Amino acid sequence: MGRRVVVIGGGVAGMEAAGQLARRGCNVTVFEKETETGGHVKNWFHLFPDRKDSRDVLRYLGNKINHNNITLFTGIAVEGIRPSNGSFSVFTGDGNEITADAVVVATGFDLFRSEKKEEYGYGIYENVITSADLERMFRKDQIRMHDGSIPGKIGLVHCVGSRDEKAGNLYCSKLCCVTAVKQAMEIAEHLEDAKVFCFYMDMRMGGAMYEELYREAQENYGIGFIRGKVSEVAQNIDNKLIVKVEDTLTGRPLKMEIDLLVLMAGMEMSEGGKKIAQSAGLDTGENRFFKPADLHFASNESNIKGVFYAGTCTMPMNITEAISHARAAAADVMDYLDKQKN
Amino acid sequence: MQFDPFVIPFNIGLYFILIYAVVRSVRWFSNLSRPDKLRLQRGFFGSAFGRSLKEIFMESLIHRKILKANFRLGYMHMSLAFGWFLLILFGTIEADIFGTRHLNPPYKAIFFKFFNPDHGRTGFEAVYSFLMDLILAFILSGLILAVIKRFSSKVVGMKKTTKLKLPDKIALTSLWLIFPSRLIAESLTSGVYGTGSFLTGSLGSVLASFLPANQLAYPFWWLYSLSLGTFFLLLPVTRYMHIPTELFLIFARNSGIRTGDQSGAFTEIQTYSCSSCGICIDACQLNFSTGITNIQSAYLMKGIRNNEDVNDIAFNCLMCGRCDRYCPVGIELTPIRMIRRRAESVEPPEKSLWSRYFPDLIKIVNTRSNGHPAFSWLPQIKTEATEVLYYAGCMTHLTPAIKKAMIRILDASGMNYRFLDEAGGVCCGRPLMLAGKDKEARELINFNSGLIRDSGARILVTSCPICYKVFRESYYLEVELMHHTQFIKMLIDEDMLRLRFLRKKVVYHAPCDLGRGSGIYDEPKDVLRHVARLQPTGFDDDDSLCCGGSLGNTRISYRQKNKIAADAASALTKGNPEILATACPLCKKTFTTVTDTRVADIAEIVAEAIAPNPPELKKHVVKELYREPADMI
Amino acid sequence: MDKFGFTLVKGRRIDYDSNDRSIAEYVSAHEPSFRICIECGCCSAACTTGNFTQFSLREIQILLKRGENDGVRDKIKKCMLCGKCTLVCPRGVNTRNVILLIQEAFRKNIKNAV
Amino acid sequence: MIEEGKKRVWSDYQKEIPDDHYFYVRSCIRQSFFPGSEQFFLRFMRDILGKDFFENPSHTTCTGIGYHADVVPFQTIQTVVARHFALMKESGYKNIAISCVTSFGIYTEIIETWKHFPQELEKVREFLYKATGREFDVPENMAHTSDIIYKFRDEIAAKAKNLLINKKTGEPLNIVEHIGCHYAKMFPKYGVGGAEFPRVLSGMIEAWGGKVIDYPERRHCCGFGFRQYLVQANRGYSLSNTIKKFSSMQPYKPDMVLTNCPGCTMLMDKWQYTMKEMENVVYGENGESIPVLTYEELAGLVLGYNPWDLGLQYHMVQSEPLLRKLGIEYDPDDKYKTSDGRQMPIPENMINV
Repeated sequence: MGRRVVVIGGGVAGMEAAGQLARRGCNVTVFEKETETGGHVKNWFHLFPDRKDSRDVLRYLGNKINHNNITLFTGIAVEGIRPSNGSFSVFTGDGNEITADAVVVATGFDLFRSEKKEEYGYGIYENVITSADLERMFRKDQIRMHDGSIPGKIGLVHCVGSRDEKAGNLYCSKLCCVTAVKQAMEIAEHLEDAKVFCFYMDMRMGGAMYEELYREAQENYGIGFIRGKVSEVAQNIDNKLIVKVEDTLTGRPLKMEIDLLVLMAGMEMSEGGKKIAQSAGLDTGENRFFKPADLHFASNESNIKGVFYAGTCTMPMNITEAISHARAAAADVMDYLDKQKN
Repeated sequence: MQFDPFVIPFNIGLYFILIYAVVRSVRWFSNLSRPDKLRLQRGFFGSAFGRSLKEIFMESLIHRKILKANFRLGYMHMSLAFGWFLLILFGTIEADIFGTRHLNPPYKAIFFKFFNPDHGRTGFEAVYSFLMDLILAFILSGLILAVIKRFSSKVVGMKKTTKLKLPDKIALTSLWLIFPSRLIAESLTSGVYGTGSFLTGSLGSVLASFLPANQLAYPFWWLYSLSLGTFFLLLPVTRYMHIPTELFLIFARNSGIRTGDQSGAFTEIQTYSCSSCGICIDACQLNFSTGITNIQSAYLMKGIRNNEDVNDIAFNCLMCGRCDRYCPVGIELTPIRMIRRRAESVEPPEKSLWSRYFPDLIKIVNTRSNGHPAFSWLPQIKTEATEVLYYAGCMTHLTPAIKKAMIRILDASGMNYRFLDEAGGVCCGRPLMLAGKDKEARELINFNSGLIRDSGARILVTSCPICYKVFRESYYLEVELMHHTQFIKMLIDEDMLRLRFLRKKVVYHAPCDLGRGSGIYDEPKDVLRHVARLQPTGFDDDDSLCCGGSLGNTRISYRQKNKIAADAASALTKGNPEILATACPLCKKTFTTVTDTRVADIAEIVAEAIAPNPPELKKHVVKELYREPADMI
Repeated sequence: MDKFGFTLVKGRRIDYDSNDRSIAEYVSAHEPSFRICIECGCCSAACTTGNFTQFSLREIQILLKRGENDGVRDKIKKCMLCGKCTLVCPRGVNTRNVILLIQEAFRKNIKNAV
Repeated sequence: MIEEGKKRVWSDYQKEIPDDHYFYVRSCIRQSFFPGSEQFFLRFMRDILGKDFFENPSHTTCTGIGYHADVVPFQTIQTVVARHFALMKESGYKNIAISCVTSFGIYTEIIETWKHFPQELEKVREFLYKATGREFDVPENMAHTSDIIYKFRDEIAAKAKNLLINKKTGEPLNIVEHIGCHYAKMFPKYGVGGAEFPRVLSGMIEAWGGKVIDYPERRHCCGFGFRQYLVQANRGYSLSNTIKKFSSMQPYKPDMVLTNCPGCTMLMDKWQYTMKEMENVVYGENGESIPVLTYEELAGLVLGYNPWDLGLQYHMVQSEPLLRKLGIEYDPDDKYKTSDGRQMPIPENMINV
């Protein structure tokens, strides 16, 4: 056949890459370890910066993957890849093996496990939640404290598990800042009387319309921004969270009572990706993400010819970038398959 | 004895307003400062009296300025004022000539037709009736315009008109009723008697043909008298108070009285002289660029008159002086606004009817203050002796090109100079004054005055019109003060600066504080003509626009300022000049962000035009010519 | 009290919840651009007063937003209102009005007025 | 507070605590401030549990206080600690039990230094050999004595005569646990339960029936801070920290404070007197101050030892209110008597009497 491609991962990048390859006549098999495709996007409510409903993106991707050339397996994880005679054997968790002419790794990311920042007490203080938990609350239109009451003061902690040697991640996850701003505005919309604060180290609003969103949050939503990374969280006798931070702009430590604290968990190499990297001998970088063959002109290529990367398995990306990256991966795959043929 | 009860309302009104006008005038006079009293006395017996009469005739009756600015609006005002004046004048003559006897009480003239219904059938009488009808028609034509203006101000060429309060509305209604009721009353009477000229006669015969004119005429004479009486009685508590006040104002102004920087009787007279004509609204860039239409000087005057909290109005102003320039009454609006800025916001007191007729004197108390001592930190600076002292000003430090150009010019002039605020200076004080903080400004003024005095300089040059204005008005300096455009002009005239002609098309934007604020229009243009091709813009001299960057307005947002700047810049660059020249660092900085045309200070253009190697200049100057000051930004 | 040869050192910590932020709220209500400061410090760098003395509008506004009003009360009087800060502010904060409002709020002794 | 979450953290910081055969090193200041504590510990370990704890009389201070006060250089303190290891080696022990948290911190810091900078270890071997002719091995295991009590907390609970329950109300006592900063904040893996949610003392309190108080400033330093406390003029900083800590725990109405660090015990005990004198504040209920006990003292009370034998009377804040709550019988007349019954002088300015 010569045009059999396995896509590992049915998130944004996997779905986009599969759709592109299928349209170009490849026979694509997609493995998604969870029971549903869509990756992290399906857990999200609205997307920055335009507050698009995440379901719009899922609908687009769903249409892409709904193609005759695509075979989708959900609930099945890929355990390893082995090259054999110019093609690849892909081993799945349920003990099967499938042959492919090219492989697209789109294993995505895992959210940083916020429990690892012990000082924030995630999993210990009831009212410390993560950005993902908050998105679920948005979807239900119920932003509540653990006891069911409505929070009056909400804090968002940037850089949880990012830019933090102690958390093992030196890199910036780059999307948490804008996520925090978006979530802060959404909280302000859901709860009219709530005061919302962002605790940030730097505001890294590098994307299109991000800075504008930040300004809007200040100007029209009255979000408070406090520059300083939260150092520790405690609980007082009224079950309020006590947040300690240095307000680096006044140069003084600051203490604030907070009802609900949201940790903006960073992005990490996924566990599934790590397993594949190990078994297949794919290179990973210091940041543990897959290491592209070149950061400038071969960001989709791996150290194994015929194995390609798409999306956030290589670095933190937003949806736009993940989709573009997946398209580029599809182009690289087509290029590779054409060369193999000749 | 010719008398009828219906004249009573008119008589009450008339005698009331005459007595009232005398009382108010006496009160104002007694509240003038001693020098102003002397001025007024001297004016009354001097040439000012004649000038005032002429001005009253030209402005209060003919409304020459409004006519020039806006013919339809001027006609409206003229027909009402001048027409009414003629009606009274000729009515009195009519009553005197054709009445039963000479020297009649005023009501005889006003209601002449009622008492002489048979009058005007033939001959001279008929001609006179024709004249009277003509005057009435003249007034009514203006009245129609006024009514239309009230409902659609665009008809008279106005974009906005002022909003009214209840007494104003009643007075307005009665004013509007005066002439139609006179028309109908006279017509009905004429109809019954078959008299009257083209207007009253014709209308009268038509009305009498189908109406019981005999019974209807009397109520309309009542209405006429009541309208007049009501109008006169309400006049002191409405904006129509401006009619008698303006007469006083014209006398006072012609006698040499000015607003100054203190509130007092003259401020009050000016405040009451505002007719709320709304011309200031049309002139205001905040109106036509940003759509803000509730802060213009007419509203400020009204607010001050009514003792309202005008704090927001007072500060929402660019202080560009355009309204002063266009005010037909010649009220010094911007100085009054400056005075008002020094007062805190006040709670408007409950006002009784009595206090509305006899209000407290407008005394704006200077309460806005930082508290003392605000500027104890002012640095210890020693100035060195010099001939020319150059003070760039705060804003100029943000436009280093101007600074650099001035240094180049100063170097080229060969004059002995010092750069007073080279390492950053102390503010001139005008921004504080614009914020109503005169006491604090005085501290800075004293400080800077000391520095300037110590330098022993003969000439003080500044690049910033804001500084220039305050140096001129509020500093007491024994030095020749020059804006750099004046200084450059002097250098050119004295042949101390040789310049090339640049062959560039330039337009000149006159900065508010330099032009309208300080009266410097010619020197900048002369300098520009010397080095480039200066073109007119339609917004020249005192018609100049504000750049929008003004420190005067603390209320509008950056985006609103930007809108004003963009509108002004596009108006100024309509003729596609190569350079939009200005003479103010703030104007330059403001315009630069909103136009693609190159914006340059005159100093920069002149520096560019300095002849590269002038053989006439002294040797040491040539050597210095290309010296770059080390600490230039 | 110096009974033991030393005195209690007052904490430097900002106790956000017990601080009074009425002044900042007053300014913010009357001049909304007060909210959009991003603490870049341009105003303080250009400041004519800051050239000679410790005066930083950036610091002043952040102290007020945290309710540390005492540190501002006297400092705010030092401003000469020259307006350079307004011109350099990248966000278009109406800095002069901010300063005037702060002065006004202190003068009026604003407390929970908004 | 989700207890499950804490247990998950504790499971990440499980520390191996040997069962037996320890080389015991004492604290400098505990021997004078709370002499009953170490005495009780050794007696309990040896006599009741039958464990082997060896003490070498020629062991010295670790010089930690000097080190943290910038008067003892790092190489010196390394050599002093190395000498202790040499003594341990000479006695044939591999596990070290450290009574003092400052020392514990010093030992962990030095051992971690040697791990990351082996050349330092070689240098220290040379220093020690040149100075004393001794050689040493790095201990195989290092435990703070609170770790050891923690390990045997259930044995103690099984033998308990007094549980940490208010006898009158039947409610568990509210107990503040305070862990010395140098126990685990520098190297969380050396502490039972890590640095953020340490388990070592809370485990004891819960095992013995008390209720642990988690208050906002739980992690805060007691204020000792070495340089801050040791220089008289600096004590204002130290005191304001202590005040911050006590004000934070006050709303929980603690019945006592349990600490595992000599400096903390001393400071939190004695400074309640200072705070009362300087600021006129007490933080306990009914105008009383809060007794501050060591874990050995508390273990002793649980096991039914005589409070005066445990040395509670040598504290600044007297423990009688606590003893009454626990329902422990004591003879006030015996409080200041020697073991042979002679009356000692009675101190002035005691608190809670």
